[in-house]
Order: sequence, then structure tokens, then C-alpha cells
Amino acid sequence: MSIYTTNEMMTVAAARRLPDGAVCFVGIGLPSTAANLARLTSAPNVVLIYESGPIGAKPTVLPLSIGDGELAETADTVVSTPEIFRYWLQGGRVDVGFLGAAQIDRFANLNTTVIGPYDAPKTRLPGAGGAPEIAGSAKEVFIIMRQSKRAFDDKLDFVTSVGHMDGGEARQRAGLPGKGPQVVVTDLCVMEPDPVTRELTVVSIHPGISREQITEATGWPIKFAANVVETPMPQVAELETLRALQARTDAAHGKQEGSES
Amino acid sequence: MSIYTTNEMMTVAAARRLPDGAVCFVGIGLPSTAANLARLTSAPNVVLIYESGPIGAKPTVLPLSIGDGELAETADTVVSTPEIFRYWLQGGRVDVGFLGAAQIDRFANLNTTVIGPYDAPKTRLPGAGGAPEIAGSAKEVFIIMRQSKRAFDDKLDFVTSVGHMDGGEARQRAGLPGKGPQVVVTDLCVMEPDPVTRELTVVSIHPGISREQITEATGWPIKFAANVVETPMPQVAELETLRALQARTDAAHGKQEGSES
Amino acid sequence: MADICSLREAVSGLIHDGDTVAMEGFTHLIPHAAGHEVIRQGKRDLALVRMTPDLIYDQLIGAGCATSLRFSWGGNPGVGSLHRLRDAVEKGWPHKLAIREHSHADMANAYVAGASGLPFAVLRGYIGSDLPKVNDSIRFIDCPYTGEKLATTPAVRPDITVIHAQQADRQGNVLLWGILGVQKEAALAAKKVIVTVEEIVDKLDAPANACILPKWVVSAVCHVPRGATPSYAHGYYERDNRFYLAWDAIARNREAFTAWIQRHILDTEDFEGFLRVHAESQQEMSA
Amino acid sequence: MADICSLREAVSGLIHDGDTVAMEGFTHLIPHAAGHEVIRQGKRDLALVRMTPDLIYDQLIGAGCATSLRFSWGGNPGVGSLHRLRDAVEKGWPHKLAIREHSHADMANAYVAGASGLPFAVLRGYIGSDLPKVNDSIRFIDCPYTGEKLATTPAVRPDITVIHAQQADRQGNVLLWGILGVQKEAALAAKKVIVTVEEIVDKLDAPANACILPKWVVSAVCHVPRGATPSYAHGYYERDNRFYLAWDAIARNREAFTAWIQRHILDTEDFEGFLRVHAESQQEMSA
Repeated sequence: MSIYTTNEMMTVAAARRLPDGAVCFVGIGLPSTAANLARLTSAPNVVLIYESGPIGAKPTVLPLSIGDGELAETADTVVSTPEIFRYWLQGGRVDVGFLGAAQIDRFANLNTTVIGPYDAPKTRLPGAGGAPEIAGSAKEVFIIMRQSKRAFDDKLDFVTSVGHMDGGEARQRAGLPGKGPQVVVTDLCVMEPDPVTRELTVVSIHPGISREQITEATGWPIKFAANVVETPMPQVAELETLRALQARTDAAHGKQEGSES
Repeated sequence: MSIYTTNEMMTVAAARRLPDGAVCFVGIGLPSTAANLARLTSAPNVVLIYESGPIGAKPTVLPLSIGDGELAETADTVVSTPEIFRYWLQGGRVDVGFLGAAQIDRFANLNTTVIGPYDAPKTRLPGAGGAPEIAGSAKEVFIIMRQSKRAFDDKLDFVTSVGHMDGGEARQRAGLPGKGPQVVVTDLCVMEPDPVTRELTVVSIHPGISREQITEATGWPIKFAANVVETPMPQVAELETLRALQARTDAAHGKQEGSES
Repeated sequence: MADICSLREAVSGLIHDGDTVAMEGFTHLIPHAAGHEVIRQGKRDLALVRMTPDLIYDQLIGAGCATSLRFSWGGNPGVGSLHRLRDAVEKGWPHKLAIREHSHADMANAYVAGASGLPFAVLRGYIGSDLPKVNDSIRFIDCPYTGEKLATTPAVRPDITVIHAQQADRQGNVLLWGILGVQKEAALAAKKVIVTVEEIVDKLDAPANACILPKWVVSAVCHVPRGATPSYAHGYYERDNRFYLAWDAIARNREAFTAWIQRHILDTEDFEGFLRVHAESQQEMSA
Repeated sequence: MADICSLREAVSGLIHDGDTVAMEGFTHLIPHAAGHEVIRQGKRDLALVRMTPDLIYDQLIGAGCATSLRFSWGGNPGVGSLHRLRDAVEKGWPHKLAIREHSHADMANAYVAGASGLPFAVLRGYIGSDLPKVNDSIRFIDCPYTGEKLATTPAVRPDITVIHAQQADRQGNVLLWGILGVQKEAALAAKKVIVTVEEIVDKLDAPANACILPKWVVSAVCHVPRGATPSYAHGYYERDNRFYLAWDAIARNREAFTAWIQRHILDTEDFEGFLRVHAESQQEMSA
């Protein structure tokens, strides 16, 4: 069982980072997949909050939309969307905000709005959703996204959601309550912000991936930490759980691509 | 059945003013008694809101506290106290705010805080409760209180809740959303603010009460409208309903004095 | 007091050209039937407000009903873009759509402010985001106590809000449950409210603290079974994920979209008619 | 994560001298047992917050536990004054109590702001009222959009909130229903939360949108049957109106009050002990 996809590696690596018992505000798509895999493997007591209102959702299949009925049925309680954003996120109750994005820069600022000029975009993306305030208020932010030169771009056309701004203590000086992005997991590697400069730095490389591939897939000269390790391969149990989850999801919804909300 | 108490006359006269179908934010004590009498007689579709959360309460006995269980059991829905004040009162959904007070001045400003200096009061009253914002935001305010020189005082030691301020268009100029006090019902008479000066003016005198008695029981030279009428006596049905309500209440709670919240 | 009437009457009597309209429902209970009826009646110049425009506004925008949109996430959930929204914004088809983008937290707070009779909301948001640069209605104030910088946004106060709910009783009291989104706030923020419901029952069998809209805040209740389709109604039917997927192809192309609107909405009498024709076209597609 | 423990342990471990403490419950579910335990353990210098001080704070104030009080209506509901509160404010017995008076709407909004992680709340209030003259924490701001003048109040952020609820499950998830008051907001505004409950059950049988506090926002759950007495617990027991009346005579007089506190609280082990002695003194009174 050493054969696995890069997506599977990414999802497993992201899931492993979620501490057991963490309260996790989950975006739809890759973050939701990773968070639910964590719940089914290493973090059985993780509390999943979706912006539509469910708190403590334990879905047996992955939600297709952010407000799937199963999220409500399996939740500890379902509150209104204003309450989710006011009492739970802004109230400081969220340990980890789990986000995806279309683009990220070297300080983990995120773009989900436009590629190109705002008024005449080359690509119009869905927009902000819950991300700006998740990025601001969650105690920590985890990011999961596939790596490419286009996605890892040091000159974002639009910053939708704040990362470490222009680095260093900028975020703290701006008065943002949360600590910001603490890890970025891609299909190639795991990055963390440098403790001083806050520049994203590769700390772990997935098996079979070279430094050159990572450099090639990054829109700026990506730095590597002093002690880069190899990401442990997905374990049999992790892969089986993830594949069973995907199979249940496909059976329930029909196969389709995921997208963030 | 021409024998009735002055309290009964007051309650009946106040109840009659409540339009059927009105949404009424009810203070505990006299306002609650009058509003429930209205609901059981002339205004069966009145909607009673209590600040503890019940909307559309239909209690069979008068509540002793603002949060009696029967209010919740008979309500159309029970929301939180913040929601009552935010979405329902401040949101402009209340037609009539029904208040009592310890003191009132000639422009129907209300005192429920202190008699005497604030820092060394002669009498310390319970304080504001919901009244300041009910007085400000309900579309109209009805006031019910027993009349005396001490209670009808033109120089309030403390204005807890706004009436017509210093008269005329003062209230409107101050940007208050509601129209303010539209009627004051006492055990002697009914007063309404003069349409221009907003000074309280007697418009109806209860049977058997003289103008002198009213003047004597008012702390300023009270004005009488051009066409003062006699308040119609309580009807048999009104008295029977009120007495049955009081009897049910006494049986449920034990007899005791009422107090405002 | 809630008038129990047909959706046609409610839309015709209560929604006017130029109105600010919010149709809410967060994935769950999206009032699609009402959206169709607005298209059918050819309403124009609507200022639309909705957190997630979804298919309901993609249809209204493509059909030329709207001149502006205030929103916070404009995609086809789990599928991709809203092509009619993009075509209006980017190419001005069928005419230019002015957009005002916020975040979800902002929109949720703006509805709360509207329901609370306040002109604006305060939130901890937007710091480090470019959104305030492209939306000058997002501003910042200093806390009068701590000096902290906080964001503000203008309240949403629609002329009319439209929602779908599971049940109403015969007086027009409305009950919804499950994922509630911002529907209560959207309803209470509005001057008028239309509610389409799955069922009209003799008595709402609601728990003490359920989400209820009393009849006197509701202008019209319309009995429209399956009125949230292709969205879902908890306890009644599931989301039609297949249609969300199929919409991508329909909406990608102006002609395909126009033909779909003509056949399914303009040429049908009402939502029952839509459901019948929709079933036919589903069958054709799978044949 | 909620620790299921005795009320004695919870109060001793979680409430400290000098803390800002909110004990909420709007007539319903007032956490009287917890109030007693705070007196029993001799906590001092508490900054109390509560919309309606009620008997619970009259007792704490008279017993000398508090140095300040933020409140909005200070009476014995349906009976009259809170004599211990008045004695502390007016005569400084057992020592001076600093009070900060607000309105209910203000306090409710201040708890909402606290729960929402905001330093202050905005409300449409106080215009024409003298309260801002005696409470300089009430201020006014101009709406950044309309220029309207609106009131502000600082958020309530207690060190600890104490509430009583009907049920918790064995993990410490809490369910309450009926009149909810500001309990959820007060709990979420606080750094720590103690919940006393009528019953600990295997599984909360709660409707979808019920008022639930998940175990991870609760510091301690204590099983204290009848712990809201003389207030009530919907579905469990009714309000002891007779005791609210009787309190007037007890609290009117310093000696009577001191004797009552000594016998009923200081000389009893816990709330079960209180209930036993209380039953005895009720019998004496009627004998």
C-alpha cells in the first residue's frame, strides 16, 4: 500500500497536524476532507464548526455544500450563521481555522477574489466567504492547497484574507487577535512561517518530491528550513479511512470536484 | 355591579386603550394586569411581549415575576433577552410600550431610580430595567400609575426614561424613534399630551372624581382639555373578567402586592 | 398580519421594480420557487442582497431582473463559477451589474444590524484585507473605550425579504429548523416578508425555543411544496446535487441559459409547472 | 473541557477573591446554590454583574462578598426592595458597594458584545435619560454612515459566569430551555463557566436548534438538584413565591439577615444541607 496520490499525501499530512480536541472552523472542500480524516483517525475529539451553523458536526460522508443536512443532523447543536461568526469565531472560541485558497504569497496572505485587476479580472473567483475573519480571529490558521507557480505567487492581485501581512510582527502590530497561518500543506511539502520573518519555509518534503520540484512550483525563491525532514508516508489505516470516506461520499453525492466556500 | 375600586377603574380604563392586534411590550405589575385584561376583553388579538423572552404570551393568571414559567408555556415563541431588546424592541416591532413608574413629570418623563439626590437618596427605587429603551423605541407608550402629588412631580430628581423631554418637538429633534407617551391612565383620570406643547392634559375624568381632587393630586397646575368627558364606568363583563383574573392569580401565587420590573 | 395566498399574488403585490430584495437560505431552504416567480413576472431593476448568490441569483441576474448585488461568496457550491453572475459583471450581459463585495461575517452582522434597527454593525474584521479598498461602504472606527480599530458595515434593510420554511400554521406563523443561516435576521431586517412553505399545518408542534416568525412580521405565506428545490428542506427532501452540477453547463452559455429560462420558467404557469417540465428535461438528459 | 465535580470544588477552584463574576438567570434558573457556596467559602472583593440582582446578590452583598455591582434593575420582583443591596449602597453595611447602573437593553447588549469578542456594544438608547450623567461608562457615538447619535456601553467580560441549567450529559454538554434570559451570552462572554444542573443524563434529547453549551466552553458541571430554588427550573419545579415574600422580612434587618445566613448557609455543609434546614425553618414559621 505504498501507492497513493499526491492529493492523498496532502490530505493525510494536513489531517495529522490537527491536534485532538481542537475546535476547528472548517472551509468546504480540501479543508473539510482533511479535518474529517483527522476526526476519523488521529483526532477523534476534534470539534468541527461549519459557517452555516453546525457545531460539533460528525458527518459520515463529506459535505458537498457548506450547509448539507447531515452536518446539522450529526452536530451537537445548530446555531444561526450570525451566531457562528459573532459568538464562536469572533468570540475567540476557534482554535484552528482551516482554509484553502486560489493564491497565497510568501507571508501566507490569501487571494480568493480575482486574478488580474479587480475591475477587469482575468479570472473572477468566488470571493471572500468566511475567510477574512477566520484568518483574523481563529487562534491559528492551517492552509491546504495544491502547489503551483500560479497559486504560490508573491505579488497577489488581491489580498482577500490576511496572513502575516508583510512579515515580522506586522500582524501583531495591526491588532489581529489570532496568530495567523501556522502551516501550509501542499501536494509537495509542508511549509511553516519562519519564527522571525514569518516567511513561508519548507519544513517537510513529501516522499519522492525533490527540492527542485518545490522551487519550480513556487512563484518566489522558496526557502528551506535548516532541518528539512521527509514527510512520513500515509499509513495504511490513514489511506483506508480516507478512501472509505471518499467512497461513501461518492456513493452519496455522485463523483464531482470540490470547491471552497 | 356599580361598585368597583379606583384600581379597577384605572385598570379597565387602561385596558380599553389597547388596540386589538397591537404588539405590546409589557412591564410587570399594573401594565401587565391591564394588558392581560385587554386581551381577555376588548383586544383578544393583542400580542404580549415580556422582556424575559416570551412573545405572544397568553397567561391564565397574572405573572408575579417578569419571567414566570406560564409566560413561556403560553407564548408563540420564547427568544433570548438580548433578542427581545435587539430584534423586537429596537427593531421597531413594538406598537405599544406599557409602563408604570414611581414618578412622572408634566411632559411624561419617568423616574424609577431615586427620590432625592442620586448619591444620597431619600428613597432608592429599583432602577431602569427595560423602561429607557421601551420609552424610546416603542411606537407609542402607555403609562399606568396611581395619582398623587408625590408621584406627579414636575421636578423629577432623576429622569430614568424619556417622555416628551421639555415638550413640543423636543423628542423628535432628539431623534427618538417612537412617538413617546400617548396616554397616562391613573386612578382618577386619563391624561394625554397636548398635541402642540406635549404637556399632559386631563381628557377624561373617572366617575365620581372631581377636578379639585385631580388638581390636589398633581404636583403642578394640571391642565384640563377643552372637552373633558367622563370615563365610562367599568362594565359588568370587564369587572367580572378582571376579578376572575385576580382570583385565579391569588389562588396560584398567594395574595401579594405587585411591583414593576 | 400574514396573508395566506398564492406565490403569484404575493410576488405581484409585494415585490416592485427597483426594490431592494433579499432572498436568503444558507444552502438549506433557498427560496427557488419565489426566484422563478420574480423572473416569470419580469421584475426589473432589483437591488439584490444575499450572502451566497447561488443558482437562485444566477437565474435572476441572467434573466435581467437585477441591477446590483451585495454578496459575500459568489460560487456554485461544490461545482465552480456562477456563469451568469460573471457574465453580467465582466461583460455586462444582459446588462451591467454593480457588485458590492463583503465577507460572510460582515453580511451576517449587517443583517443583525438591520433586524436590530441599527444603521450599522461593528465587527472585528477586514484588517489586512483589500476588500475595503474596493468597497467604500466598509469603514473603520475606534472603540470609544479601548481605542481598538474595528470595522463597520452598513445595515441591510431590504424592502422585502423572501425565505422558504418547512411549516406555517393557518394563521401564518412560520417555523423553520435545521440549518437556519441568516433567515430570521433577514426577515426581521425587512419592511415586508414573503415566506414559501412546504406545508401548512393546523398547529406548529414547535419546541419552546424554536425558530419561529410570528404571523404579524410576515406579509404573505405561500404554500409551495418542494419550493426550495434544487436546494433542500430538512425533513422533507434532499439537495438535488445533480442539478447543481447540470446548471454549470446550462449557465455557461447565453443561448442555453435563455432557452432553459424560457422553457422552464417563462413558459410554465407556476412552480408546479416548473417541476413537471423539469422532470421532463431531466428524463431527456438521461435518455 | 467540562469537569464534572462537586459545587464546592468548582467554586473553590474557579472563583477567586477579586474576580468579576456574573451569575445570570432571568427570574428562571437563577443559580442560588452557587451563590450560597460562594458565601460559604467566604469569597471577597467580587465585582458582581447581573441584570437583576435578585435575592442571590442581596445575599452575597449582605454577606460581604462584593465590592461593586453592575446591574439594571435592583428589586425583589413582585415584592419590593432588596434591603441588603440598599443598605450597602446607602449606609455602607457591611461595607461600601460601588454601583454602576445601566438599562436592561444596555446590559443585554453588553453581554452580547462580550460573547462576540467586541470591546463595546452600540444601542439605540438612553437619549433623554439621566443615567449617562451618573454612569460615565455610557457614551455616545455618531453612526459613520448616517450621522445618527447612538449609545455605547462597554462589553461585559466576566472572569467567571455561573448559571443553572436543566440538564447536562456525562461529557458536560449543557441544555437549557424555556426562558433563556442572557445565560448563553453571559457564559460565552466569560473566561470560565460553572454550570449547576438539575439532572445529569446519558444523552441530551435536544431539538435541532436548542440552547446548548458544548462541553468545551464549560469549565465545571455540578449536579445540584433544586439548585435554582427559590427561583424555578422549567420542567422540574416552580418558583417559591412564598420565599421571595419571606425574604423581605429577613433582609430588612441586619441581625435577622446575619442569623439567617449563619444558620442556612454558613452552618450547612452544602445545598442539600441548606434545603434541609430551610425546610425546618419553613415549618417553624408556619407553626
